[in-house]
Amino acid sequence: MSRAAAAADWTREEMMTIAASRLLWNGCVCFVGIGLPGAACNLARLTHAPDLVLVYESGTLGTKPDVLPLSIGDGELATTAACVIPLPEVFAWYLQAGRIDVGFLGAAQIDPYGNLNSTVIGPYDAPTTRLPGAGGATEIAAHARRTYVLLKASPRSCVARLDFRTSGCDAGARSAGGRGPRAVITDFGVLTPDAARGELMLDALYPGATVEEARSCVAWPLAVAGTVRIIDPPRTEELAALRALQARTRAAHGATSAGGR
Amino acid sequence: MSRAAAAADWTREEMMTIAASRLLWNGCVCFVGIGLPGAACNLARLTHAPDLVLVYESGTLGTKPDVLPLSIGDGELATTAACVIPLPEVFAWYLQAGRIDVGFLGAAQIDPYGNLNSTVIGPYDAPTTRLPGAGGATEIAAHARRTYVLLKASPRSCVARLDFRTSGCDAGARSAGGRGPRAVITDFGVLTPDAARGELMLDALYPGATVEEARSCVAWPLAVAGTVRIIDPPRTEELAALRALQARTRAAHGATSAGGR
Amino acid sequence: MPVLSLCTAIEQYVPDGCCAALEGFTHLIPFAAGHEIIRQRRRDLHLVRMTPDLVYDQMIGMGCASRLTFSWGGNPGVGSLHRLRDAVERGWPLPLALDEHTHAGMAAAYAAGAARLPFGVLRGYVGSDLPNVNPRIRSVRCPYTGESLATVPAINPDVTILHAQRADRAGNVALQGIVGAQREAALAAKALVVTVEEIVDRFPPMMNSVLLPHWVVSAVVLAPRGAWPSYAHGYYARDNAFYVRWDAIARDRDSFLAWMREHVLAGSVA
Amino acid sequence: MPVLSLCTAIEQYVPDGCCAALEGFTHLIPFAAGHEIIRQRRRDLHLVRMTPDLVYDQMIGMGCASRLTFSWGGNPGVGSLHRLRDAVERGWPLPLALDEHTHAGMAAAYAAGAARLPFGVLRGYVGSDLPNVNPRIRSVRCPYTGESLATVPAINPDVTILHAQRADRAGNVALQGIVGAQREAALAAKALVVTVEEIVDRFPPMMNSVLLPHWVVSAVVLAPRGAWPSYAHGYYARDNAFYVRWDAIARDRDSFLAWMREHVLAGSVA
Repeated sequence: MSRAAAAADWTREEMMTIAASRLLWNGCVCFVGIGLPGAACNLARLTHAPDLVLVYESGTLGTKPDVLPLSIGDGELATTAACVIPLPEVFAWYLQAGRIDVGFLGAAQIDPYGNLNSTVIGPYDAPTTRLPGAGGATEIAAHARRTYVLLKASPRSCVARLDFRTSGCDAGARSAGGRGPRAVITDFGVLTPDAARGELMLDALYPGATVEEARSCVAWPLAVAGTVRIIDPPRTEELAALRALQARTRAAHGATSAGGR
Repeated sequence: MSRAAAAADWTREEMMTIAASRLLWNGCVCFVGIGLPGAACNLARLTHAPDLVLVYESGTLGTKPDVLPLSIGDGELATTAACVIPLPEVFAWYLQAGRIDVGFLGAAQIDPYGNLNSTVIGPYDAPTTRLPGAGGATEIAAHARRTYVLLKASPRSCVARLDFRTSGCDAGARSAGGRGPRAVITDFGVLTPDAARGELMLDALYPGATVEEARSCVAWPLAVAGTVRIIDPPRTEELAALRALQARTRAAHGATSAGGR
Repeated sequence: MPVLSLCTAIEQYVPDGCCAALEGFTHLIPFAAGHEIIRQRRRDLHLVRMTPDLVYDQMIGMGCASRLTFSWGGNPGVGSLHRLRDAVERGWPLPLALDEHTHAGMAAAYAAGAARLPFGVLRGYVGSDLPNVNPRIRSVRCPYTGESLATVPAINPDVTILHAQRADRAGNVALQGIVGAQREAALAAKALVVTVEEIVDRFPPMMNSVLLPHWVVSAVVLAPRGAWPSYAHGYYARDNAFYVRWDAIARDRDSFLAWMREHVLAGSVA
Repeated sequence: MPVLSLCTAIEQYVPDGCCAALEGFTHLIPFAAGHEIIRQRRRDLHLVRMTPDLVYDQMIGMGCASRLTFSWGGNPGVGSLHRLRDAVERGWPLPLALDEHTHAGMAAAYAAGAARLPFGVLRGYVGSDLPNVNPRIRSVRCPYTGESLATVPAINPDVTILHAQRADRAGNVALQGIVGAQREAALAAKALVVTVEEIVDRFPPMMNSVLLPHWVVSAVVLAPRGAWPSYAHGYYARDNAFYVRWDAIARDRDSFLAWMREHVLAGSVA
């Protein structure tokens, strides 16, 4: 086993990506979005889970991209896919049919039960901020066998009450009988639902993060697990694989696009 | 224009096939079955309608077979198709969506309104003869813009009342608002529905056939049009093209299979 | 995804009484698998297939089935399936219950099954007596236009068996040519067994080709010529002459049984 | 099937007030056609598209649209569509009514449209507020299980516009790579216009490739690089840098208008 990287050697965003990648197992079938979830899934594939199966909603099944796509339908995904199928089949025959093990979600807002908003800030008919909307999120939340949320936490994103519920992850909403996200991976650590009510509580912190920091990032009174785990810091090979992936990505997309989210 | 073949030169089955082929126009999109309809459509394609589009329910769009297939899914159809699509798409996106100009039907029984039986002779639960069943026929009758029936007439096949209605072609049953088959091409001539009630009446005879013969082949009191047309006999090039097609087919399938229906 | 022998795959995935769909529309019909089911003397199967073809004529004639879901039961281009007829008309060797549909209805039922929806919708069965004899054909009212549309219950076989040209070591399965409702039947099933002409180390990326990914495949079986007398595009042609010959073989119970004993029960297919 | 100039095709098939779907999921987005719609100053369009992308940001910002049916309205991998946001948040240049769905809902609506069914069924919108703001999302009861499933009304655009790699002289259109919901959107439409990179004399038989047959195609338009800044697999790559640059261009009304004047209204696309 390789040693852990020194604390100064990694950023919180890298830790987030690595923490998410560790949740994936070899052979699992992941419904992947762009941004951090894509980085986490591809990192897992390049490290401990070489046979992880990546499914993008663009219809690319079993892709093995060498660089991270900027969009969910980049040519890289099609070229390296086992096959490319029509989008309606992805949603009906794979996601809805329960053939996806893990779905990742992001959002502008999350509530204490893991419900998500990526639609609007403010009233729907007169929003202060119009967000992109649901895309695949509503059905990922309902039909993936398990879901994880990746999100940078702040009192604006972790709210007691959503402006709009794009994805309902609470009890009763999931066809699989689940209870919403298995975990919310933030930039300070990981929240998981408590067994009784499904309310998110602080389960684990990254090295260097504190309970106080976590509480300051969440606009509801955050419950804390009896024992808060400290997550293993990035291992050198995780960090090396992630940084090499990101360097290849920057080189492929050009300097300007590296500024994109 | 070529001359007509002499009467002794052709069989009634050839005349039937040729009469059916003449109903097709260049560019029309035909949903084709095996047997006589396949021969008629391919003959049209090889003579006056080179751009006729053949669609088989096996998903082969725009096929140009050199020989007639024995089955609806012969390799010849796939190899010469513009493309091959899944069968559910043929039925939902092409037939049901109204993208088929002409559908051909056959049957064991037809009634005076063009309803067809290809399911059972006798009661459904205790049939004296179990027939193959509907296949594509029910939805061809409902959704093709026009349908033609090809059938060898006899008092057993042209009946006052069907044992079972596989395809309902009478008024009200068709989504396109039609009234059942535009014509029934038999081995004595052609029946067409009367304008008032949609009842099939004798419209045209092949050279050499008579009204008495027609009446003897139909188990209901057959109405006869005021003027019964005499259909032009096969032209030499029609007959030559049909026979060449059938010779190629016999050679391709082997002597035994030529005995097939 | 394991590679199994045909014997083991059938033992494991086709128990007595299960619902099995052996699909393939004229092309890629899994005859070898059907013959193994016969050799293992399966009973009380609910067989599902749009076009029963010779393989179901054989299974029905050998007493494997108690129920058939289908939409067209003939010998394509030749005539009747005599063993199917004998079962329906005279209950030999056993009575056979029928769930009868149209092709469009079966296609919608498989597609619903693949999507794990409980029913499929179509403008179908219009003007037909089929809904009178199949109470599972029902209707639903459109919540927008108010019109009534036909419904069929989803088909979700316990096992779907396909024949395909190739699998790779990972268990991805590639089909080429006429695909019928094979993908829908495959994805609708609780388990999917695929017999193949060849197993290759790995496929190149196949883009828009027809592929069933390894994680929906339960088992792969190497069975060269496993679709004979139907065909495998790129490997061998349909044996049209055999389809014609079958008419005479199957017309008579004794000649049928003799053929099955010689060519199937003895373990080698002519 | 005629080959038309882009100008003629848009004049003929995209009248003011019509319902138009320019589809293509990240790949093969018909930008050239969208720009021509802008140049012809169409008004009051009902635009339909799963992912509005930059092409709808441009059309909305230029005042072509009064209604948008969509399921995800962002700049992929970059952030917001600022012109879409300006229309929704501040009604500039015109208010924009929204029919908002999820991807799964839009896919089902296109598929229903292609099949000429009045509605699509899905297990969708579960636990979401979307049905509260879109009254066209309804439900139907399964006639077998009694459970309630979500429905969407079929989408049948007056015209669907696609970009594809190739057409042949007969008007068959071949697509390669990511196909999104293009086939469904194409077959759902009353008219189908396809811009292409190339027109070739004839295709070889294409078996299981993605093909739209000539008899469903209303018009073909030769428009090389007509998908830029999106991409055409086998011809040119996605201009990711432009997608990033668009964020700055579109953030401000004046810089947006200046760019459109220079690059679209002047008739040449940078």
